[in-house]
Amino acid sequence: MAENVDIPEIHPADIMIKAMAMEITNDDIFLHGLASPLPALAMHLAKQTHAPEMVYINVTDALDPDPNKYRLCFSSADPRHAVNTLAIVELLETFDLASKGKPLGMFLGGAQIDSRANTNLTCIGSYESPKVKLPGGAATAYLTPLVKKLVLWTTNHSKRVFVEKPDFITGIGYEEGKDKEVTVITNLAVFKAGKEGLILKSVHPGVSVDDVVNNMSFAPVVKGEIKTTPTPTENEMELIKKLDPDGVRFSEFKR
Amino acid sequence: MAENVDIPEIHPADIMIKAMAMEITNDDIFLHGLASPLPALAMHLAKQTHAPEMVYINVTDALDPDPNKYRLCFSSADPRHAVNTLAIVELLETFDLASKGKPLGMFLGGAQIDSRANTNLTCIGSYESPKVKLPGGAATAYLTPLVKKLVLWTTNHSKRVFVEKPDFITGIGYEEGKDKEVTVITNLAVFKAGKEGLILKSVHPGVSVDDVVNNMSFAPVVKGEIKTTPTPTENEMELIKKLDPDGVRFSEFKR
Amino acid sequence: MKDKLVDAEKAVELINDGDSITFSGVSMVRAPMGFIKEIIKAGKKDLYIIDREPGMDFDILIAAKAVRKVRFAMLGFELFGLAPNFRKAAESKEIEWIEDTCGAITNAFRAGASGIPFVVVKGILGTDLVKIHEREGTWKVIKDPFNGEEILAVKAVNTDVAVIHVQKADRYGNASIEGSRFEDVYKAKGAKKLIITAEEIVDTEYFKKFPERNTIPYFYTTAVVHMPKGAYPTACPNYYPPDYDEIRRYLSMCREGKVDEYIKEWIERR
Amino acid sequence: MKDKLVDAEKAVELINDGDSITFSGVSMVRAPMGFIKEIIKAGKKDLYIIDREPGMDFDILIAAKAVRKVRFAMLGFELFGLAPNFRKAAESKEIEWIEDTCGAITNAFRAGASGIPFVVVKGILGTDLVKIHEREGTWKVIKDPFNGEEILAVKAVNTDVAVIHVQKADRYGNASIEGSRFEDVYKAKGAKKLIITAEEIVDTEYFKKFPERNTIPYFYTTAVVHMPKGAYPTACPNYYPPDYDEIRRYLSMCREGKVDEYIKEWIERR
Repeated sequence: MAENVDIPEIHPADIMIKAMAMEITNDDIFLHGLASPLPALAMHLAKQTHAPEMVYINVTDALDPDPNKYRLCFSSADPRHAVNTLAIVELLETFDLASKGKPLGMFLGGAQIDSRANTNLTCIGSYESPKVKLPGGAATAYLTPLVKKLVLWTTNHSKRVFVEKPDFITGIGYEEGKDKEVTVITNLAVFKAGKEGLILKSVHPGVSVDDVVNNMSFAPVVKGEIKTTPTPTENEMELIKKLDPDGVRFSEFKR
Repeated sequence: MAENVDIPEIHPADIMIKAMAMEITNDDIFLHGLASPLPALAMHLAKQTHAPEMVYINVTDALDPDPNKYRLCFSSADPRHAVNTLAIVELLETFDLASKGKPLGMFLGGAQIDSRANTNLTCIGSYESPKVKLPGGAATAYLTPLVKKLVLWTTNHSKRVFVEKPDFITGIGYEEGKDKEVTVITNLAVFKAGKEGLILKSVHPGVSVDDVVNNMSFAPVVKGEIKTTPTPTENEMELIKKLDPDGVRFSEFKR
Repeated sequence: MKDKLVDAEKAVELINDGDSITFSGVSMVRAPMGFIKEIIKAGKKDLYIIDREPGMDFDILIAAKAVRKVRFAMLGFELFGLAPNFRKAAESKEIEWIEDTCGAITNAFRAGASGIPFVVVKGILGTDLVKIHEREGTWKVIKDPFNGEEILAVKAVNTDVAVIHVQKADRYGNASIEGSRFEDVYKAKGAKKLIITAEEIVDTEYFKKFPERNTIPYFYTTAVVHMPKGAYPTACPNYYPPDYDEIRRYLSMCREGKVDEYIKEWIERR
Repeated sequence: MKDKLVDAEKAVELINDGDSITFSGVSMVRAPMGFIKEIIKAGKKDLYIIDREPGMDFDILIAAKAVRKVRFAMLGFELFGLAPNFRKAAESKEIEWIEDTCGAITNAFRAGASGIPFVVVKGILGTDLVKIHEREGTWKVIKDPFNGEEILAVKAVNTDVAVIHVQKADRYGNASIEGSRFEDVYKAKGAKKLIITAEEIVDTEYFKKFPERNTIPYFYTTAVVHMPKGAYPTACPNYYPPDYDEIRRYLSMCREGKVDEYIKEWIERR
C-alpha cells in the first residue's frame, strides 16, 4: 500500500467523508450532532449520490436541508444549516425514533476508544478528579445502545485515542447478537467492531498497516484482504467543495 | 322560597350557566370537554364579566376563543368554537397542567352521583354485564383527583342520579384535606361537597328545599341559610343569548 | 422520498384482520370517515379499535361487524345521545370493550410515540378503572422509585395501524394537521403503519415554505390517500363543519333498526 | 391576560441565589446571552445551571462566579475547543458538575413539562453514567412492571427558573420560537418561573392570525423582556447568525487570562 506513485493530493478529511458516506444506505435515518463537519458532509454526499432517500436529521432540528443552498459553518447547529428544511424535527423526536427501533444511524466521536469500540468522552483521569474535563458525551450514552449503525470517528489516530481501558465508559460499542453495526473511521483507516475486536477493513491511500497498528495501544484484528479506502471521485469532491467552500472540514485537523 | 310571585321566565339552563360561572375566578384555568354546552357558556360568561383573565381551554384544543365570534354548536369539539384562538393547546397539555398542580378547574357530568360527589359515567349495572353501557367517563377518572375545582353538573336532579352507591366509581369527588373544591350544580340546586356529604348551598328560584331533598336517594346536608341561586342579570342573559342564539343549551333538557 | 400516493382500495390492504387500529379526530371532528367506509367495503374483521373520544367512526364499524374489541375513554354522540350500535354490541357481549380515561389513553399514545414501554401518570388512583386495567394488563400501580409513593404505570399504545385524516399532505407523506391536533400526531408517530388521508395533495414546496406546518414528516408515513371530504359527515377544520343533520339521520336510522340500509346507501354514495 | 412586559433589571429579580436555572438554545444558537449578562450584573450566586448542550452561556456564568453546580450532556465550543472556564472550575473543583446524556436530560425536561415525577428511557444502561446518577439520585435502574426487564428511570427536571429567548412575543407572554426549538418548549412549560426574552414584541393579533406559532402560551410566562439581539453573540434564527469572531475573541481572552476584562467590557457595551 505504501508504494504510492501518483496518489492525488487528497486530504484525510475528504477520505473520511467518503468513508462515512459509504456507511449510509438508502433506507437509513441518519443524525449528526454538534461539532460534526465531517458527518454533515458525509450525509449530504450520500444523499446526493447512492442514498437519495436517506432521511437526514441534524442538530439544527431540520429535516433534509437543501444541499444546493447549504454552506457548512463552524457550529453544526448554525441555523443556516437548516436551509429549506421540510420540517422541524426536534432532537428528542430523533431519540424517540431510536427508542422505537427505527433504522437510525449516528456519527459520534471518541476521545478514547477501546477494542470493543466503547468510547470515553467524559474525562481523562477519574470522574471525581479529572485531569482533563472533556466536553461530555452529548447523545453518546443514550444512543450508542439504541442505534442500528454507530459510526465513530477520530481525526487523531493515536495510542492516546485507541486505549486498552478508557477512563470512563461514556458509550457502548460492539454488542454481540444485536442488530447494530459499529464502524470506526480515523484519519488513517476504517475498522468494523466485532467479537474479536476492531477489525481493520481498509487503510487510506499512502498509509501502511503498520502505521495503523503502531499507533494503537491495543492490537486490532488484521486478517484477509486489507483494502485501500476509496477516495472521493471528482464529482464527489466537487459536491464536498460546494457544500464546504470555506474548508470548515479541515478545522478538526488543526487542533 | 316557593312563595314565588314574579320570578321571571328563566330557564334552568341559564340559572345553571350563571351558577357555573360563579365558580370561576380570575386566577383559574378552566377546561370543558365534550357534550358541554352549559360549561362552555359559563366559561365565556365568567370571562366577560368577573373573571376576564381566566384561562379558557376546551376540547377543540383552542385557547381563549373569541366570544364575539363564538356561536355554540351541537358538538363541543366543533371547530367553529376555536374561532380567533390564541394558540393550539392540546388536551394532553391541559392534563399536564393538572399533573403539575396548576389551578385547573373542570366541569364534568355524572350519570350517578353519591354523597361524596363520586361519579359514575361508566355503566348501569355491573361493568362486566351492564344493563346500560354509558358513553364513558372521558377525562373524569384522570382529572377528578388532580383538579383544584371540580364542578359536577346534572340536568336531571333525581333519585336515579343521586344514589347511595354508584354502580361504578368513575370519578373521585370530595377528598379530605386536599386543595380541591367540589361543587354540584343541578337543575334545582347548588351543593358543595364536604366531609359531611353534599351540603345544600342554594335552591333555584321557584324550587323548595323539599323538591331538592325528595329527589335524592340520600339526604343532603341542609343547615344554616339556604340561599336562592342568583339568576343571570339582563346583561348576562344578553351575553348568553349572543353566544347561543340557536338555544343549543336547552338540548340537555329535552332528553 | 418515496412516492406513497395510492388509492384507498390499495391502502386498505395494509390493514390485516385482527389488527389494532386508531383513528384521527375526536367526536364529530376529523374522523377518517372516508377510510372507515373503505375498511367496511373491504370486509375487514376482528379489529381492535382504540381512541380517546370516538363517535360515528367506531359505531358504524361495530354495526358493520368489523370489530372484535373497543377501547375508549368516551364513546357517544354528545347531545345526540349514546352510540346505538356500540351500546347494543356491548350490552349483548358481541364485542369486548375496555373503558379508559382521557389522561391515560392520551399518555399511552404519547408514550407510544416516544418509544418508551410505559409512562407513569398522576390521577386515576382510587377509581374503579384501576382494577379493570390491572386485570387487562394495561395499567399497574407501582411505587415511584425515587420517593416510594404509589403511582399508576400505563403501558404505551403502539397500534398496528393509524389512519389519520389531515387537511394537506404531499405525495411523499408529509402531512399537515390544521387547527386542533388532539393526540393525532402521537397516534401517527407511534403506529407500526400509518395511513394518511388528505383533503388536498399539495406540492412539497408547501412544507419547505412552512416547515413548522409539517406535523407528521414523511418518514412516518406508509401510504397517502387523496380523499376530499374524507372526514364527512364529521368536520374538517378550515374545510367544512360537521354535518349534524347527516349524523342525526344516521342515529335515527340506527334507532329504527335500519343501520344496514344506511351503510349500504353510504357505501354506494360517492 | 396580564401585562408581563418588564425591563431586564426587574425580571432578573425573579431569580434567587441558589436557584436551578435552564436556558434556551444549544451551543451557539439562541442562548439568552443578553439575560445572562443581567444575571451577572445582578451578582446572582450559587446557581445550579442545567442544559443539554450549552456553551458560552454556561462558561461565562462560571467565569463570573455565579455558579455552584452544572449539569449538561456536552459543554464546549465545538470546533473552537473546550469551555475554558468550565474546565478550569471543574478540574480545580471550584464547582460541582454532573454529566448527563442528551436522551436523558431532554426526556427529563419533557417529563417536567408533562408533570410526571419520572420517565423511563431506553439506552444508557451499561455506561458509567448510570452509577454517577444513581449516586446523585437523578436516575435509578428499575424493572418494567409489565415485562420485568431492566430500564432506566430518570427523574423529571423542573427548574426554579427557565430563561427562554424567542423571536417574537407579545406583552402578555405568548411566545413564538421560530425554526429549531430544541427542548425549549419543555423547559419553559416545566419551570416554576418562566422569563421570556424576545427579539420583537408583537401585537397579540399576530398569534390570533397564526395560533400554531404560539409555541409557549401566555399562561406559562412570568415575565417578558424586550431584548433585541438578546442571543448575541449566539445566533437567533431568522434574525442573525452566530458571531464566530466574537465567540473566538471571548475564547482567546479567556485563554490569555483576561476573562474578567471581557466580562467588564461586555457588561458596559450596550
